[in-house]
Amino acid sequence: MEHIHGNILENREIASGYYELIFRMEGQSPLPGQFLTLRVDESSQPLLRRPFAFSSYTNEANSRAVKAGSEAGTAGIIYQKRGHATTILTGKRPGEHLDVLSPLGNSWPMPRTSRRPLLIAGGIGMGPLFFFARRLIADGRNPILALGARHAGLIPVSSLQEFLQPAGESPTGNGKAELILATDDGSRLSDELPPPFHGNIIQALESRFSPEEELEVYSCGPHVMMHAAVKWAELRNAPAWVSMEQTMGCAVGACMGCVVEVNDEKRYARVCSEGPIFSGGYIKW
Amino acid sequence: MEHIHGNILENREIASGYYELIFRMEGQSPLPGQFLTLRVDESSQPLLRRPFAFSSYTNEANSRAVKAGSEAGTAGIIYQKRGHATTILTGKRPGEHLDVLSPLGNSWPMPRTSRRPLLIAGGIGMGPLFFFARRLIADGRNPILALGARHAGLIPVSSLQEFLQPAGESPTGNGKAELILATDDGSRLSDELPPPFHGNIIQALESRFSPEEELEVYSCGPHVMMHAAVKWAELRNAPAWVSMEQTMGCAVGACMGCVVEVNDEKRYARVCSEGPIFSGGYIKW
Amino acid sequence: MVKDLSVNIGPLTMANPVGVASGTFGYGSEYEELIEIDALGALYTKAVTLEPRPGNMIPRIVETRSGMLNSIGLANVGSRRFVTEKYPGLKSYKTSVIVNLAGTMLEDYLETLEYLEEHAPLAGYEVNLSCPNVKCGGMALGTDPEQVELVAKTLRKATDKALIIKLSPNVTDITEIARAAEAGGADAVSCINTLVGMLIDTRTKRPVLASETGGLSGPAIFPVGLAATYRVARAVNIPVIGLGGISTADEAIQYLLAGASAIQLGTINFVNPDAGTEVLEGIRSYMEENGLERISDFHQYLHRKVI
Amino acid sequence: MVKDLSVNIGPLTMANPVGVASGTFGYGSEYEELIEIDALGALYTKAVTLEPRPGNMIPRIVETRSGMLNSIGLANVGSRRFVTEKYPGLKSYKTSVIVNLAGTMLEDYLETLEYLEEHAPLAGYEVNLSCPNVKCGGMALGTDPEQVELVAKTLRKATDKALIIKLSPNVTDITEIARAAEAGGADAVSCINTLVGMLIDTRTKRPVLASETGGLSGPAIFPVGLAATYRVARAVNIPVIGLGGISTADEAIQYLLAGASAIQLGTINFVNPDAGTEVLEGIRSYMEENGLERISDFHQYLHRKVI
Ligand SMILES: Cc1cc2nc3c(=O)[nH]c(=O)nc-3n(C[C@H](O)[C@H](O)[C@H](O)COP(=O)(O)OP(=O)(O)OC[C@H]3O[C@@H](n4cnc5c(N)ncnc54)[C@H](O)[C@@H]3O)c2cc1C
Ligand SMILES: Cc1cc2nc3c(=O)[nH]c(=O)nc-3n(C[C@H](O)[C@H](O)[C@H](O)COP(=O)(O)OP(=O)(O)OC[C@H]3O[C@@H](n4cnc5c(N)ncnc54)[C@H](O)[C@@H]3O)c2cc1C
Ligand SMILES: Cc1cc2nc3c(=O)[nH]c(=O)nc-3n(C[C@H](O)[C@H](O)[C@H](O)COP(=O)(O)O)c2cc1C
Ligand SMILES: Cc1cc2nc3c(=O)[nH]c(=O)nc-3n(C[C@H](O)[C@H](O)[C@H](O)COP(=O)(O)O)c2cc1C
Ligand code: FES
Ligand code: FES
Repeated sequence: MEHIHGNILENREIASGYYELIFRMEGQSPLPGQFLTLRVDESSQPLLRRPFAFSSYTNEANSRAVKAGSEAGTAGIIYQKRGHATTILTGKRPGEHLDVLSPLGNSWPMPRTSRRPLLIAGGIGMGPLFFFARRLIADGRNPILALGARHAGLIPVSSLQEFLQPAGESPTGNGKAELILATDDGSRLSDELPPPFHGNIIQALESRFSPEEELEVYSCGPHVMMHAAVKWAELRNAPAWVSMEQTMGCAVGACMGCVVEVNDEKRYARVCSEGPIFSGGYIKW
Repeated sequence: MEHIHGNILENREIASGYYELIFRMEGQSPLPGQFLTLRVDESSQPLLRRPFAFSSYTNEANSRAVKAGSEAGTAGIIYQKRGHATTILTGKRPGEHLDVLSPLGNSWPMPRTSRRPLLIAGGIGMGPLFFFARRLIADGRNPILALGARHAGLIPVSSLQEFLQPAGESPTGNGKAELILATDDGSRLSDELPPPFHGNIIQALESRFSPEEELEVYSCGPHVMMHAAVKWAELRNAPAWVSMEQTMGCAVGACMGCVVEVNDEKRYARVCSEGPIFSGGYIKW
Repeated sequence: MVKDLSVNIGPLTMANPVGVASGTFGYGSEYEELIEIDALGALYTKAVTLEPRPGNMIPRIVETRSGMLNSIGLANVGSRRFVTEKYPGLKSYKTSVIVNLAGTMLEDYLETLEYLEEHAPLAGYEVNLSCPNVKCGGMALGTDPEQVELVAKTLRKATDKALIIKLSPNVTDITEIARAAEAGGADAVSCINTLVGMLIDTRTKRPVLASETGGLSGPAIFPVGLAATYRVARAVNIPVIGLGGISTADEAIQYLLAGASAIQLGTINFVNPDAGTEVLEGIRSYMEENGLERISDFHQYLHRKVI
Repeated sequence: MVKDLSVNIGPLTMANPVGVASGTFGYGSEYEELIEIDALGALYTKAVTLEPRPGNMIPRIVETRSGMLNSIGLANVGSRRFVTEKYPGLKSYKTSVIVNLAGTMLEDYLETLEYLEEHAPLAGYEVNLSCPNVKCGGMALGTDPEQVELVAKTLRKATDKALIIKLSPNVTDITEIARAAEAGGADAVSCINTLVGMLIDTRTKRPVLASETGGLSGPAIFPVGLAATYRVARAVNIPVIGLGGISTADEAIQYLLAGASAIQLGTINFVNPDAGTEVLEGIRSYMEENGLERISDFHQYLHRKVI
């Protein structure tokens, strides 16, 4: 955990209302699932730092390969324009300074070898699962990346393309992930991508997987989606992991502000320092 | 008085820490000495609108001639980077929107025909006196423009150049003003400009004017400078006008926040609506 | 469908819940070129005192983080010149004009009110017992429940017009003061006035304001005003007029949900003179989207007794 | 030339005037990777209660204009686990560690203090009588001068360590409470704790915080904390520890000029973990530029009695 400078390389809209911010930062390497906090402005309005999950990290510029454990490098987040702070963020230009606290929180646990990793993302949950998918591919783990959105415009087509190429052909050399897409309104994406399921992402999974398939489920996105993912996994006796979201004060475990209710005698766990990733069954939904 | 949109055309540094902001605005024409207020940011920090005097106004784009009374047009302010709001202002780019309340306050009274107008400016007092100088030149009134600064770097050479050309040769067709410059440290400017007096601007005037010369004095700048200008004018029995500065709340005369002490039974007068321009003798210095 | 935006404050019906707060809107005329005054539900004048007051020494205003401090000190032309200079303009408005009353002792308030009843009858009075700027004056009066009840009772006898007591947040229990105002016969309470605050200039090593401390207003105090309104609205059975830090329609709606029957916009008028119009428009749309027919419908959600 | 940055609080000497406020810095360990804890003058722990407390329901935090509301609700591991889990780390710091005490009744405070005196002796205690989050608990205790004096007296008998009473701003006259703390034998008072505030979600039509109201902190309340400190520093003859909304060295210096002998940084730690170091550096430079040799030299300008 360090308080460091970032230097913006790129900041562009990758889907309707979704942006990818790429920057260089010195310091410790984040793992997939970990997050940073940004102070988007020197003024006191907005006041608090804002948390965002890493969507990529590498120490080779121009490559998105995952080299966790490497020293310094190029990092990325995918963020949605929501309120005051994220609106300010959309105005940042290459060359500008970023005030970064990183890396924070825990990371996605690696899947048991007997199980195939299924990554279920919705909305701003994309970032940490893209990062994890690359890591899994690099480790030869053959992940399934499932992404749901209200309509096709909210899906970042260019970001998904890197997951389509088989190893060797992919620019990062990482090779393929299986993609499952769903749009609530059935709207379709570019022809390069698999046709989306018409409905929500959990329904899409129902029709794709036989009950025998051994999966380990990782989910990040809207609360209801994660809850549905956990219930679906439980029915299949699959381990499930979720990345929780909660308004944060300190982001380092000091203020007890970011807690979620858990099935434990202590009742509450801090998202920032005990999470953001929790076993699905530990959360009191 | 109107609450209107401005559209930024230009925003550049014209001397060390001094910027000229040029923008188009619809609405009523300001007179020399009047001011506007800007809301520099939608956020509540900084909160209050900031007042700035007009440094130019015209309805013919690309010309700085004074056409008071014209409908819509191109306006300018000269501002100094001081604190939070003016720092934000320096970051504004052509094409960006300005939130403007204008025109506010009273304007410089025209000099008596028997008297030659002497305009004494210091620092951020430049703007309203440049505007007034152009107006006087256009009216054939042969003004003297006196400008003092701590050192030469604080004097906007390019802005002064338009006052050097005789009528006919000047791009605005406005012709000459007599320039008197002073730098506290004696530092010198470009050769095109008259050599500055080494000392403060009031001392520079002492050495320039014989006691007989009939002047009408207009002053805008630091409090101490204006006070010295008024005292100097009183000694010569010359009428003197000053433009006062005070932190503002409403800028429309409603809050009683911006008052200065005056020689009057009511004790206080509002800078925003009864001023900003007052007779030098009316102010309790 | 929005059926009715009007609000009753005792004998008075305001056309809509959006008012502009005392001291931030002068006497209306200052804003006439900028907005349509008659679109406002109510206009609360700058404080009027019996005798003219020059106000406090300068500087009187300074900005703070998302707020400002003022120590205007009740600067006003006094009741007599109010009648000759301000009343003619004010009585021409269709909006409900409420005269903000200030003074040092109970007698001042009474005398001013009686004088205005006779010479400048308007829609009602808002009694400022809480201005923190006048030493040993308003402050003490507004913090003691017994005194507040006495003031309300005394003024109540002298007028049939709307009588509103304005509450200070600088007290241990604001609900106690509100109940005293109600017991004294006030038609409504308005809350809140400014918080006591201060800035020091580290260059001069002196307080920035000539009066040392001043009144804090603006967005910074929004959560404080809202909490006070929420608590007061549960403590009394008269309407509550909420204010403190409102700058958007969403924030005005928060006050209405908290139990306010009307709101006032203060400092934001300085920043955005169109705030009144925008807030009223925002309230109207919210009501349409949420199927609220009248202002009292806001009170069903957080269990404010409907008045 | 700066000769001495140290500050005496009763029997305790803090190495410098910059502390980090209770509830915003955990138990130090959370910030160990980010800053050098030992550079701080003092560290005030999260409130410790006799028994563990899970804290309030969620959500507990929401941002406001230049501020934030919290209703953590004294979530802490309780005195016994404090001794086993937190004390070992805390006692290893060179900085003065002050335990923030909370409870519901006088007996809770006394029992907790006695337990810690025996099992976890640190530099002193800060008594939080003012947390507005625990219903019918701390609140009442901290707003009644007689109760405050009794608490101070009772705890004074139980410890020779530094005893600090933390004052709530949610009172009519904070100087009265400060004098009661002094009369009861406190070594110092710290002021201020958070202001009562609230936000409402207009979408759900419910208060944003599960506890409805919460405590307002951060830059928004700076002028309120400074005014309180200024007034309290003129009312008592014990040191005042100023806090509330400080985010820069300039603001910390304003508190020292107002009469504070030391300051605490709260919410700003969340925004800028280096604030402590930066503020201390800024105080040092200011002292050098202004020829101040020791912290008490700040008090000459606004006539705080030098203690
Ligand atoms: C561990 C974690 C990882 C996250 N990762 C991402 C990410 O990769 N991409 C992304 O777009 N967003 C992410 N978020 C959410 C992101 O922090 C919020 O969208 C952002 O703070 C909104 O700020 P704002 O000022 O634009 O919006 P606001 O106007 O503040 O609020 C808009 C919405 O965001 C919520 N919000 C506000 N402040 C916070 C806060 N401090 N923490 C959490 N939620 C808040 C509000 O409740 C509201 O619903 C993450 C949050 C957490 C806790
Ligand atoms: C009628 C009038 C005309 C002005 N014309 C010009 C001009 O043409 N060019 C120019 O550069 N400046 C002008 N000013 C001053 C300008 O308003 C301030 O420099 C500006 O408000 C500073 O804002 P800030 O946030 O950058 O600085 P801050 O951090 O707010 O303060 C920096 C300094 O500016 C002063 N200041 C802050 N707020 C105000 C305010 N609302 N009104 C006045 N002073 C304030 C402070 O006392 C401080 O000394 C004028 C002021 C008035 C009253
Ligand atoms: C410059 C100024 C002057 C004020 N004068 C008065 C006054 O004369 N009488 C009064 O009752 N309140 C006065 N107030 C308080 C406001 O009416 C209002 O209660 C307070 O500002 C909180 O609202 P706001 O945060 O929306 O500004 C004044 C406020 C300001 C900012
Ligand atoms: C998240 C949070 C938790 C807090 N917990 C405590 C506490 O346990 N005990 C206490 O005395 N004060 C507590 N406070 C109050 C602070 O110590 C401080 O008095 C207040 O925040 C004002 O300072 P600031 O504006 O610098 O934050 C807490 C404040 C915050 C923001
Ligand atoms: S944000 Fe402070 S404990 Fe998590
Ligand atoms: S700024 Fe309000 S009266 Fe001048």
